[in-house]
Order: sequence, then C-alpha cells, then structure tokens
Amino acid sequence: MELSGEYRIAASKAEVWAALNDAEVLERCIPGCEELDKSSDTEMSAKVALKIGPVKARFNGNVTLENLDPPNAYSIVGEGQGGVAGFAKGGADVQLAEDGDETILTYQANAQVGGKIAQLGSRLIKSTSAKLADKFFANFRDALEPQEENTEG
Amino acid sequence: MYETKYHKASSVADAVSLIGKSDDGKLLSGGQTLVPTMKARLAAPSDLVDVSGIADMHGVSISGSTVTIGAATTHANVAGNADLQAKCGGVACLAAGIGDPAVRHKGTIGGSIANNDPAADYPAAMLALDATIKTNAREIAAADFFVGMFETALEEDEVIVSISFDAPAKAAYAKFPNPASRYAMVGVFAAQTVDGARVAVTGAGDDGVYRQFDMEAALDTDWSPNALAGVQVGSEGLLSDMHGDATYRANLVKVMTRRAVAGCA
Amino acid sequence: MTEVSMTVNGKAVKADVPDNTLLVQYIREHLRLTGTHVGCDTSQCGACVVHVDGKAMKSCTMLAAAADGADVTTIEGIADNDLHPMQTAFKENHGLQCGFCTPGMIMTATDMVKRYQADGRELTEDAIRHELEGNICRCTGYHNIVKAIADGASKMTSA
Amino acid sequence: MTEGIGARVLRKEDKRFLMGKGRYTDDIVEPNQAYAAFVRSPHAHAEVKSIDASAAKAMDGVVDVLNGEQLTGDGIGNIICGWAVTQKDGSGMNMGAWSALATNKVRYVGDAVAVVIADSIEQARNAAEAVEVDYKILPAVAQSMDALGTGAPEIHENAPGNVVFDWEIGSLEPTDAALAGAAHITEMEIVNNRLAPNPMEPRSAVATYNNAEDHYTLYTTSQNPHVARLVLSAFYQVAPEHKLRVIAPDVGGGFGSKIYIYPEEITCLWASMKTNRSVKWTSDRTEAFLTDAHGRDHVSTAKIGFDKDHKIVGLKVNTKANLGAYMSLFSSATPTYLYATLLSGQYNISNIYCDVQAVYTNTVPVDAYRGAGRPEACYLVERLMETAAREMGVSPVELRRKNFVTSFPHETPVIMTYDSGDFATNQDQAIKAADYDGFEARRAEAASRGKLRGIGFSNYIEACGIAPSAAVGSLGAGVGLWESAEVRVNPVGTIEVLTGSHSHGQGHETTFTQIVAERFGLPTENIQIVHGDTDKVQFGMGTYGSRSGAVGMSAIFKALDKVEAKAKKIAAHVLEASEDDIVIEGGEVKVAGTDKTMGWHEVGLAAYTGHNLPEGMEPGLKETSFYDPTNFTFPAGCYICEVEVDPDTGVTDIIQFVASDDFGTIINPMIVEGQVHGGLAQGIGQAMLEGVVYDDDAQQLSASYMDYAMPRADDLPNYSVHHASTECPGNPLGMKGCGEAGAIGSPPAVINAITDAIGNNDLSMPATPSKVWAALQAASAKQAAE
Repeated sequence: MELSGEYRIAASKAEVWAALNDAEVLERCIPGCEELDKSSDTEMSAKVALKIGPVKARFNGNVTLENLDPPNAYSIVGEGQGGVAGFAKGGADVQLAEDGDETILTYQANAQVGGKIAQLGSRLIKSTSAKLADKFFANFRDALEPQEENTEG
Repeated sequence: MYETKYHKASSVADAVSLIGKSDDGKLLSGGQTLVPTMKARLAAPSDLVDVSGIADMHGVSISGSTVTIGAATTHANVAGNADLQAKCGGVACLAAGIGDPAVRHKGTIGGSIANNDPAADYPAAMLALDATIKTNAREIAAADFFVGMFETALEEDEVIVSISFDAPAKAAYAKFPNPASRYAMVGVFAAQTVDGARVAVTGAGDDGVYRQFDMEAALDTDWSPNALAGVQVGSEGLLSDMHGDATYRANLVKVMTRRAVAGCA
Repeated sequence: MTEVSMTVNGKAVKADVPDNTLLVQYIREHLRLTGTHVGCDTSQCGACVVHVDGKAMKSCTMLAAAADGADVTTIEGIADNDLHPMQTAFKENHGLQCGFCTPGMIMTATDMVKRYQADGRELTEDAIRHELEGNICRCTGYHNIVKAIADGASKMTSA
Repeated sequence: MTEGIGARVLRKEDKRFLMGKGRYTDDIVEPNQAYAAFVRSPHAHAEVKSIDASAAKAMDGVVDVLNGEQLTGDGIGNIICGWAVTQKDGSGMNMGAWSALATNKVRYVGDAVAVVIADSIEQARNAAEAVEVDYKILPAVAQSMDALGTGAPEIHENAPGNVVFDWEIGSLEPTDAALAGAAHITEMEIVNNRLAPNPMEPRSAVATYNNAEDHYTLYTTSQNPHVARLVLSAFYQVAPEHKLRVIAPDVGGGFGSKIYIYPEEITCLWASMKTNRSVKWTSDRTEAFLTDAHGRDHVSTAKIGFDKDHKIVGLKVNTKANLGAYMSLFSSATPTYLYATLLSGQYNISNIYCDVQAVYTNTVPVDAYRGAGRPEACYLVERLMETAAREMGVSPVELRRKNFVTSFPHETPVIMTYDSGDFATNQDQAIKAADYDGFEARRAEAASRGKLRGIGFSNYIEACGIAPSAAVGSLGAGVGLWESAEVRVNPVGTIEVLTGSHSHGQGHETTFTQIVAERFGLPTENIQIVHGDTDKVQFGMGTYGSRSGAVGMSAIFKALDKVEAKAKKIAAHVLEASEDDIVIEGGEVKVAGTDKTMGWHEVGLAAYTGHNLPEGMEPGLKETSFYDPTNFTFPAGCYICEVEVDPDTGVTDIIQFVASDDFGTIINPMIVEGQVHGGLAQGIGQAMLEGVVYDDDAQQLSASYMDYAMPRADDLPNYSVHHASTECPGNPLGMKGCGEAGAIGSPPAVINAITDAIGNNDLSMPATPSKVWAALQAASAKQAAE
C-alpha cells in the first residue's frame, strides 16, 4: 500500500539531511525502536516493539539507507522479523526542499506485512502503517525543532 | 499461549497493586479480546490481573439523570438492566448487540473501552454521551479518553472503575456489522443531549471512534432523519479493507446515522 | 501452576494447572470430557460453549483459573444418562450432521431458551437465528437447527 | 416397512454426538503421546538458505526437531497427484515436486519446513518459534492471470510460465463456425471465487509407531482411510501397507478437503517412527486456512450463441484454473473432467469447446471442494443463460425450456452420456413452489417499501457417483473408483455391514441400515454399519463426489444379493423346500404358500453351526462385493432464489429459496433434505459471503473467521426443498446422489436474483453488501448517463 505525507521543519536543509543520517536521531524517531546499531554509514540493525491494542510484537531487523542524493533525497528501507507475528517491511522515499530558513520534507512510503499479522489483522494494516509512518516523521520534525527553539530561547 | 501468571484481584486497590508489581502485566476483565490475542501468541503479558471479580466494579446504578455502570459489568447485564432500558434504551440496545450471547455473558464495558478497538461499539456511545470514565486515579472525559485507534488516555497500571453519563433525552445506536467478524463496520450512536445533538461513529474511522460534527449541526437544527439528507460525508480518513472501501463506509455513516435518529426513543 | 477447584457436571474437581490453561483445555485434556470442541481460534464458532454459573460462555476464551469456584456444565452434564429435551429435539428434527458443532449448539440453545423463558419473551424463528450468531455449523445450513431449537423450547416448557 | 427405503428414519448415530460421546481424532490420547508443531513459512515464495534448530532442540520438553532433508533422506516420497491429465499437444503435465517438508524452497505462506516434536503442545509451539530459518525472499504471485503474465516469478522449474497443463475438450472449429453464424451472442467474463472448505472439525492426526511389531497406526480426519493407507504406503513409503492401520473415527465434516493426504499426516507418521513416540497434531483454524486445500478459483471467458429461435448453437469457454503452489491429489481432475464435461448443462448443445490452462501460483493448493468442478460449470452456464435471456428479452424460464435435453440417453459434445432426467418437470415444480407467477406483484410491493426484489434461476446438472473405473482410468485416474462392502450375518441373526464409504456427517449408519432392514424386514437396531478402519473394512475408495449412495450402497446391495441367495439355500435345505419358493420378509424366512417358516436368526444359527447345511456348502453367512458403476449418475434440478436488496446499504436478504431436485431413488428423505440444506448454505455462502483474499504479495488476508465470512443462521433463509425424481438406470438402487447438488446449483440462482434486483449483470461473487451497493451505484450512474 502507498502512503505519503509532507512536513515543514524549522531547520535548514543541511541540518535535516544530517539528522536523517544520524542513527541516534533515527532511533529516537522510529516508533517503538528499542535499539538501533549502526554497522556502516548506510546499514543499521534494529529492535522495534510494536503495540497495536492488545497485540505486542517485537521485530528484529535491518534499516538501510539507499539512493543517497545528499542533501536532497534518499530512501530509508527497513525489514523486520517478528517471530510468530510474521514480518514487516517497508520503505520511504524522502525528499527535502529548501523553503527560506525551513525545509519541506515529503515522503512516499510503502509497507508490507506477512505471516500472522497479515492473516489476522488485515483490517488494521493500512491505518497502522499510515500511523507509524506519520509518527516517525512527526517525531523526526519534533526532534529537530526543539533544538531550534532552545537556541532561540 | 505463552506462560503467564494469573492473579484474581479482590479490590481495585489490590488490582492496582498487583499490576504495579508485575513485570509486563495486563489487566484482564472479560478477556474476550485479550485471551484470543494471547492464544494467537500476539500478546505475552507476564501477569494477568483479573478484575472481573471485584464486587465494586459491577452493576448499573441510576441517580437522578446520572447513569453509572461498573467497569466489570458484562454486556449481558448492561443489556438486561431494566432501569437502564427505561432511562437510556440506546445504551442497553447497544450492549445487546455486542458479539454473541456467550461473549456478552463474559465481556465487560470496561474491557471494551480500555481496548478501544476501532470497531468496538461502546466507544461510540461513550463519546456521544460525553461519558466520564472513572479510574482508580482520576476521572477522564470520553473526549480525552479515546485518543486514537486502540489508544486511550489510560496509564499502564490504571484501572477503570466505572463509567457514568447523563441520560440523554433520546438516543439510539445503529450498527452495520462486518459480514465476517460481526464487529461494527460502521456503528453510529446518535443522542439528543442537553448540550445538543451528538453523533459518534465507530468502525469507520481509521483512527478509531470520532464525532461527526456536520451531522450534529444538521440535527441541532432539526432532529429528524430528513435533516441529514443534505449532509455530505466524505471518505477522507475512513477505513478501507476487503469488506468495504472508504466510499462505502462513508455511505454507511450516513445511512446508519439516519437509522439511529429514526430509531431514537 | 495454580490450583483450581470447580464443580463440573455436579462433581467437585480440583487440579493444579498451568496458569495459561484455557477452560476448554482443562475440560478436554484434564477431565477428559471431550464433548466440548474447539473449532476456531477467534471466539466465533461456538463449538466450545459450556455453561459457567448457569450462563453460556466460550470455554476457549476463558482461563481455567478464572473459572475457579465456578459451577460448570458441559454437554456431558445436561442430562442424566438419557437425552435432554433439547437433545431429543435435535435428533427428531435432524438438527445435526457431522456432530462437531452440536454440543456447542445444544449448550447455546438451552441457554437461549432459559433466558427467553425467564424474561417471558417469545423465541421466534428470527430470534433463534439471531441468538445463534456465535455458533457456526457447516453441515446443516441451519434450517433444521432452527426448527430443533423451536421444538426443543416447547419440549423444555412442557418437560 | 417403516424403516426401509423411503422412510424418514431418525439417525442412529445422533445419540453419541448429542451426548458429547462422539469420538473425533483430537479426542484420542495415546500413551506416551507427544505433540507436533510445524515451522511454517511466513513468505509466499522464498529460498530456504538454512534452518537452525539448535536453540529449539535445547528447549524444555523438546523431543526432536525434524526437517525436509531428513524426511527425503529417509526415503519419504513426494506428494502425488492422482490423475494424469494429457495436454493439447499430447504431452503430460508439468508437475513440480512437493515434499511434505519443504527443502530448498517454500512456495506458499504456510509451507512447512520443519516440525517440532515435544512433550506438550505449548512446548512444541514455543520451540517452533525458536527454529531459525534463513529465507531469501522471492517475488510471489497469487492470481492465475498474474502468474501467466510475462515476468511472473517461476514457481516450479519444470513448469515454464507456471502452466501446469493446457488442456482442451470438444471441437474448436465447429464451435467457432456455429458461433459465427449465431443470431445472438452473449459473452461474459466469469470468475468463480476461491473458497476455504472449513469443516468445523479442523484436521488432526495421531500417529503411533510400535517398534516391537514394526507397525504403524494413524488416526486421522479422513474421508477415505483406505486410499490414505494406499497412498501413504505405495507412494510416500512411510510404512508398508500391511503394517499400517488407518482409522478415521468420527470426522467432523469434510466437503472434499479431507480426501487428500496432506504433509502433516505424512510427517506425523514418519516422526512417530523417528522419535518412537505417538505424535499428535491438530490444526488450529488459521492453520486450516493456510493449509487445507482450497476450492474453485477459476477465471473464465465464455461465449454462447443462439439462433433466431433462441436455440443454442454453440458454447466456447476458456478457463484459467489456479491450482496453487502444488498439485494436490485430485487437483488436475477438478478443472477438467469434473468441470468441462458438464458445460452442456441441461441443454441440447451441438457444439462446445473448452480449453483450460491450469496454473501454479504462490497460494494454498486448490482441489475438489463440495461440487468440485461442477459448481464452476453450472455457474458459468446458468449465468450465461440468464444473461442471454435478459439480453434477448425473453423469459429465462422459456429460454431454458426451449433448450432442455428431453430424450435419454443423451450424448453431449463433452463426453458425458446423460442417462435419465426430466428437467421440465423439475422446473415446473420449482416454479409452482416459488409462486413465480406472483413475483411481479411481490416486486411491486417491495418497491413500495423502497426495496429491490429480484428472482433468479439455476438449472443444474452434475455428474456423480464417481465413477466407472475403466472410464476414469482411460482419462488418467490413478485408481479405480468402485466401492466395496461386506455383509456379515452373525450367528444370532444380527448384521454388520462393513463399508468402504466413509461417513463424516452424511448419516450412513442410518441410510445404509435402511436398505438392509428393507431387504430382510429386520429392525434397524439389529443392524450395525462399520466404516473408517482399514483393519476392519476390506477396502474402500471413500466418500466424495456424492458417491456413497450410488456406489457405496450399490456395493452393499450386491453383497446383500449374495447373502440372500445363500440364506435361501440354507432355508430351503432346512425347510425341505425348493429354493425358488423361499421368501424373506418381516424377519422371517418362509416357504411361500405354506406355514413353513424359520426366523431370520435361525438361518444365521444354521449357517454357523453347520449341522445341517446343503451338501458342499461352506458354513457361515458373510458375503462381500466390489461394485463398479457402469456410468456416472446425473442428479439435476431447478433452483429459484428470490431476494430483496436494500439500496441504501446493498444488503441482500434471501426471501425464499426453492429447490426441486431429481436424485433418483431416495432412501431417507430426511437425510437427503439435510444434505440439500447444507449444500445450499455453502452455495449461498459462496455467492454472498465467502472468499479467500490474497494481497499482491500472496499473503492470505482472510485466514480467520474475523475476515472469512462463514454463513451463519441469520444470513440464511428456510429452504423449500422438493423432489421430482426419475430412476437412475445405472445402478441397482436407481440412485443418483445428493451430497453436492445444493452447493452446485445455488450460486447462479443467487447471483441471477441479485443482478435482476439491481439491474446490473456485472456482479461477482461473493456479492457482499459493499459490492452490491457499488454495482447499484454503477447501474444508476450508467442510467443517468444514458
């Protein structure tokens, strides 16, 4: 399924780009992320706990940065195995555009789930994916903006 | 099902203490959602704290216009309560249509709203009636309680004790069941309250229960099914799945609201 | 492990069971009362319906520990040696074929009749069909089950 | 005779089911029993790079973890397809290998790669989760049309383009020529939706290897335990046939899905030998959705032509049949000989051509499900007929009647010879029962309430009683489809009938008893039917294809002939009369026209004491028969469905459903009606509720009752069931079979009714409220545009 969104971030394009490549920032922004270990500039391994209502599943997987076009665009791709719950994979193409002092971030994301969560929870897949994508980018924006406020204040 | 430790709480305080002491515990009420999820191995709470036996959490009481329902009251007991049927038939009727008879014998109102399944029935009534959710720690207005799909304002160790609301002048619930699960594909609770018309929709929204303000405005002007004819319901933000797309759900929101209003007593 | 005691079909039983034991597992595997069946994982088919403290419940969606102290009736316990009027009605109306859903149907049916009779409500055909929402049969097409329950209801009244 | 042929005898088997004393496979507990949990692929298509079971093996209670390499290493054979179809070009099928535990590659979600055997089921499941499988995910495909497309992933190396076979029947050129000259052509794309069979009892197996006797016992949920034993030993080499006992105890429904011998049963038997433990496996419901063979899944284009007098001149059909990831036991026969051979329907059609491309996809294997091929044929023909009638502006009743086959035997262009039937009488009876004449008034009344009424017909014919062994052998079947029976008269005169037919809800213990009771005038309580155990019953081909009556009971009938003949000889000898004068009635054996008589039990006793038998006669009174039918049987009928659609929501209510069937001789009308009811419910389920849904990555999204809509009591109407029968000339009882008719005939009646109500022929199954509503919107948009 396809998802998309747009965020205005009160930070320069260079700052946003740097954050997009910062494993610590990503770890804070990926919803439910418990661990994100960098194995190279573009490869990370992750532990993510997902909670949807009564369902709690823990995914172990990888996050890869692809199609790097600094500081304009990249793709962030992830896949994880959730044991009995199945697996999830997804990716987002992210583009940055300068708008004065601020940056417009747009993304087109897709997500796929398999195994038990697909078999039993299909009604929730789309809205959950949309929510998680949105949460990630919202967290990302928030992660950049308070710094800005702090420096101003 | 993974291993777990079962505790039967004797009081609200006991439940709060047990859940607080647990590593990754979960409150168990009727268990009609939690137990199947655990059977599917999609949840593995270390501890289960069963609140269904707490005496204070049972029963329906009516004082003046205020209706209070204990959180561990089963759907069957809500549905069958004669006082509630007289005071607010809409809620009793809603309870009578949840799941099937065996589920209604076990499932509870507290469990239903704490779970806030986007297709659950009770949240629509709670939101429409601006109910107050009373926990061991505080009172939460329904509008603040239902945060999003499966999300509530509850803390992990917070126990819902009761729910109360003012009986509306008129109220009814109209549900369009999913052909497979029989959960609400769209459920609309319409009520004429002291604060005006209220229309809350479950099953349709992709972030859980919500109020349909356009419908409310139309009904505030004229409380009748006909008043809804001109109201447009968009498909934006509505769920799409194998049972029906957002356009179909938008249509159902309209039809079910009309039916709820027509059925109001 | 938790020690659970309950009354099953009029007999006091007691056992140490793991806390994650479902009531249906306890009934089938510990008590070896295999008339109660499991037909789905999501609480919808009703093959596992038993009566707990006089009310129909899905024994697959309940922990044995949660039934501690309860009075449980299974299909094996609704009549002594012979058939309960509802069972007779199912036989006379050909309300079963493979028999797998049948115990759950009978337990749901007797619960339904008791509730309607207690409330003085009429158990119409529509009401029976609606009340069977939580019980799935794949063989009979329900026609004869509905007839059987209507017949069983009148047999229970006259019994 | 109140308990003989034609009597509504209450079922003998009911009491144990009603009391909870039925004995199903999962009820069985063997001493020293362990439990199996399968490690299944969450991916629809992937290479299996490695399997690491070391953590799992170290867990509490784990007996062993076994994989596919060990299985094949032990010589366990690949799973077979029992029917070899020959392609258009004369070549054989492109069949890919199917191992009970996948080795290098998994091809559908649920494909098992390993099995954990542990002391408890929870331990087994915990350990199954701990088995680490490294998959290399491959692109997957779920729909047949996509699998045939360019660039589709290749599922089996030896099936290029994912084509299992490309098969044809009928004659192409004459059909094309006839259609070219037609006055009217109706052309449709017709999809027959994919269904999950869903017997309420999930599959289960309890396997025990006894190393002291080198003997295996398998309790399993099977419709045909002897075939299971044969295949398990001859093809899978799990155990030698004489060292393997297969018992199918009470079985909770099958509907075709329990014909096949699945990976789990094979694996449990083998694992029992490997671990020296009894091994039990019971499917949960989601596992059943993932692994029980599905049914249907056809995508067809069809073209039917009529002359100016509305007589059919030709029918041309192309069908893509989705077989799933592997070829199941009957998977090749279902979309060919059980399907295209019925495309003539009840009609006299001179020219028919059908070709079928069977396709591999990354989905659960597809095989026979109640009706097996015949519902697909009936749906196609009957939707074409109804749509053609609407297009030509003629009555759907008259159009059918004008084209009925009226003389028998009738040879169709698709190799069937209809032996008997009276289609017009069935149609008349149905029309009368449905008060068809009053329909327009009812439609107007419904309209006054804002509801849309519609009526739809379906005139089905099926080929049952499968089948003559030589005929099916010539078409590629790997087995003969006779049936066997043994009638044992005990010394006290009570009778045991051992039958190769298997009852899993059909009431054989009652119906079969009735023909014995009828023959000797004995009370049914003196007769016992034994089935489902390879150690007791000599052999059997099992129950499917509505064959237990026409074939299974005919075998009993033939064995009864032999028993009767011997009994008469004994009685004639004892009573000192001529054999020709002996009559058996009311439990007495008499010399006609005299008062000389002996009780039936006395004949039994005489046979076993052997004190006074005719010279040279062997003692005992026990006879067997292997009955091989001479033709298929052809049940047929007319179904009428009347619906009311709520235009606001698209919700369809079935107001009435009338069935008028020709089943030939009916032994127990109560049981036959029950079979029709159940079939109708499944057909209505297919038409309005049920459908397996896969996403684009071949993940199954409808794998529980949360999303797969099973018909429930409030979805269904009461049925109005009638019979108007012609006797089948092909078997001694004159029976045709009734098990599948309801599921075959009902879907087109329902869809024809809904499309009539909404004024839009473009509606696919399942016609859910959302689809009906969308079709209504489309119809009114079209109307507005015109």
